[in-house]
Amino acid sequence: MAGLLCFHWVGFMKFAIALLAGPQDPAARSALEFARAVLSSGHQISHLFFYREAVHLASLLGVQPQDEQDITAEWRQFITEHRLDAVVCIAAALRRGVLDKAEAQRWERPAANTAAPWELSGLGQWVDALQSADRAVTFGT
Amino acid sequence: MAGLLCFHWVGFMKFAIALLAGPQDPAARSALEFARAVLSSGHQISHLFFYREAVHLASLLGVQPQDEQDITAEWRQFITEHRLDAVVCIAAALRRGVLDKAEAQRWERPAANTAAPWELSGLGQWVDALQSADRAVTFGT
Amino acid sequence: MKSLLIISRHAPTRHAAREALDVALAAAAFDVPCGILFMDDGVFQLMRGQDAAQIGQKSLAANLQALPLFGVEDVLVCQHSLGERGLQASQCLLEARVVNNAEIATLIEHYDQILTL
Amino acid sequence: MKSLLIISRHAPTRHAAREALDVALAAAAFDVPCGILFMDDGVFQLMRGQDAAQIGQKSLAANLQALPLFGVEDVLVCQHSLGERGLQASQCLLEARVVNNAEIATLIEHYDQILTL
Amino acid sequence: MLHILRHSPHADSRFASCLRAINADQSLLLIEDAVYTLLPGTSGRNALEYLPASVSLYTLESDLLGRGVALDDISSRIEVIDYQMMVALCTEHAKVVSW
Amino acid sequence: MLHILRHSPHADSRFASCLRAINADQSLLLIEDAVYTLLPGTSGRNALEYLPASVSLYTLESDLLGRGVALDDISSRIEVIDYQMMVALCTEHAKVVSW
Repeated sequence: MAGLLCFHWVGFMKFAIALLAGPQDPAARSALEFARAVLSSGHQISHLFFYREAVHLASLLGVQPQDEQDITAEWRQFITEHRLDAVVCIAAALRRGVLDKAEAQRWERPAANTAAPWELSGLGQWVDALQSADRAVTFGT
Repeated sequence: MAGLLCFHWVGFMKFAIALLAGPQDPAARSALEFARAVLSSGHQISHLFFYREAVHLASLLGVQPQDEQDITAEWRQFITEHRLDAVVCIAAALRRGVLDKAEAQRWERPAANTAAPWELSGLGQWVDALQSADRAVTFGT
Repeated sequence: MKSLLIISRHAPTRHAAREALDVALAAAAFDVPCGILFMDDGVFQLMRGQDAAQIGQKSLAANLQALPLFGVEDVLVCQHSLGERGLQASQCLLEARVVNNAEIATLIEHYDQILTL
Repeated sequence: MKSLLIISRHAPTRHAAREALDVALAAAAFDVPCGILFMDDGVFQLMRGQDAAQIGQKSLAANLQALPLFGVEDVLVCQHSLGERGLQASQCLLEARVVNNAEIATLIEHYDQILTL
Repeated sequence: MLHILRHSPHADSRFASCLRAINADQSLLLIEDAVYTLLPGTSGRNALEYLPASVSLYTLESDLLGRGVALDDISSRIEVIDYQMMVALCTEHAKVVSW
Repeated sequence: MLHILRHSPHADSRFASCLRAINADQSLLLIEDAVYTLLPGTSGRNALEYLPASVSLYTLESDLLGRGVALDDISSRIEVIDYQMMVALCTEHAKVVSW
């Protein structure tokens, strides 16, 4: 009987969530709503990974019209509030001009446009996330 | 007879060229190759307009791998060398975090990531370009 | 003035749909004779009952309703695209004239400039 | 280790194609048992005779050829996608195993994780 | 296994590719523009109806409402869920594949 | 009028939309991923062959070579051009429509 119950009891899980599409794509919101629901369901988000056009979410420079929601600000707030690891693929970010201070200095660019809570790091982080998480879900394919 | 010749003689034309896709899209190169061919054919480029994801071409922060071509640098050089008007739609640019110094100050953002030869301006510039050019060609639809 | 036809072919949730309407409204504001043709997934922009706030977006309805007010003369919708999507013109939130393939080809001949957005 | 299947479905000219290969190579470098399935326009990546310099791009050939060297075990190509595009496996620049729909469904069951890129 | 589709059935070949790869006893969740597949009288909807009865079909309510796809028009085969239920679906399936 | 197609015939509905809108005596130029339409034995190529003979067809050589589409395989109906000739085509047609 206990065995049967165990079978149905999935328990709390670690989720890795990846986003591939940029702030202008509806997927940026789907991923955020899903991430919120993961936490409100009592599960854990072990990794957030931003690849391809999603690296633009880490830019601090976007200015949205006043009557529209600012998805990059919402993501930033969510990550900060829940102290999540938000890794932006460094190779994808460099190509697309999303740089933190260290990268801007290294590549002699005139400015940086991202900072904490976003962290630039390698694809290995995503590979690692896929290994250690109980579930991996990708948005913005 | 003169009339017939006139009909076939198209003469030099003013081209307006618009690009809608970003630096990662093959259209960014097609548009540049076309623009070069317009000039080398003796025609004139009266307007260049960058809309939608193409506003990212105006970013100065992109870092390409050493063995790959840097299309944003090529565009910048082409525009500078031929002293062309390169207008980036300001509404599209603000949304996507492409700001010059004036906009960064106005919106209290920590940095600017674009500058001359790129110029941020309104959609009216494109409307005007469409009216005054002999031919309008769009890339990156 | 050269007339301008905008072919809007993206679903309302894509940012491209909003930016196509912006171009139409900008052109009309400069008194350019302007039409807009909804085609392919662009016809979804005209569906009634969209509650954009549910997906964190601003509704396109105001921009769409501004089209005739700003003087966008022709508001057109592709019959083939509607049919493929199981939609009827009577379900559209704008009074759009339904056009078939031959009429679209004629429209494209008629306008001085065409932008597919 | 959880095995990983990457479904690469973009044409070689799209940046997404390069980024899908990067993920496969990164996973293999970390000794993840890894396969790659070329599907839809992704099968165009395998066409012989591409001269990427003509369009200002860096060739994908080196990255593709690195797949087996890095230990990407299964290199697979979708039969249906090839057929739709008039291509044959013998025209491919990698030795890729051709798989039909049923085999693809089985592959997706077999691997622990699937990424469509 | 849970398959997630997010693209319009008209804009891309993903819909067909996913249907070719789906097995009986798997689940399919339609989100974002994929909810347009549910419109009555379309080839996409017919393709869904032809899936074996053992394939469970789900869709996100907010994505339906956001796009004006009427709940009344949805086939009774489709279970309409929210994000919390989407999370639960992901826990109940060993794998999630996004197309 | 000159129509320009740039998308793969498999990735999008633009190809079909453009063909529905094209008139006899107009021209069609295939660039970028639209050159895949020229591969022999495909439905896209067949659709091109069915266009009235009065429709002139063009494609860009660099886009063919970049994608490995062999010049030998191209139908004799298609004129292979470079960017300078593309500019000339644009001057010869009163309107250019990019799909």
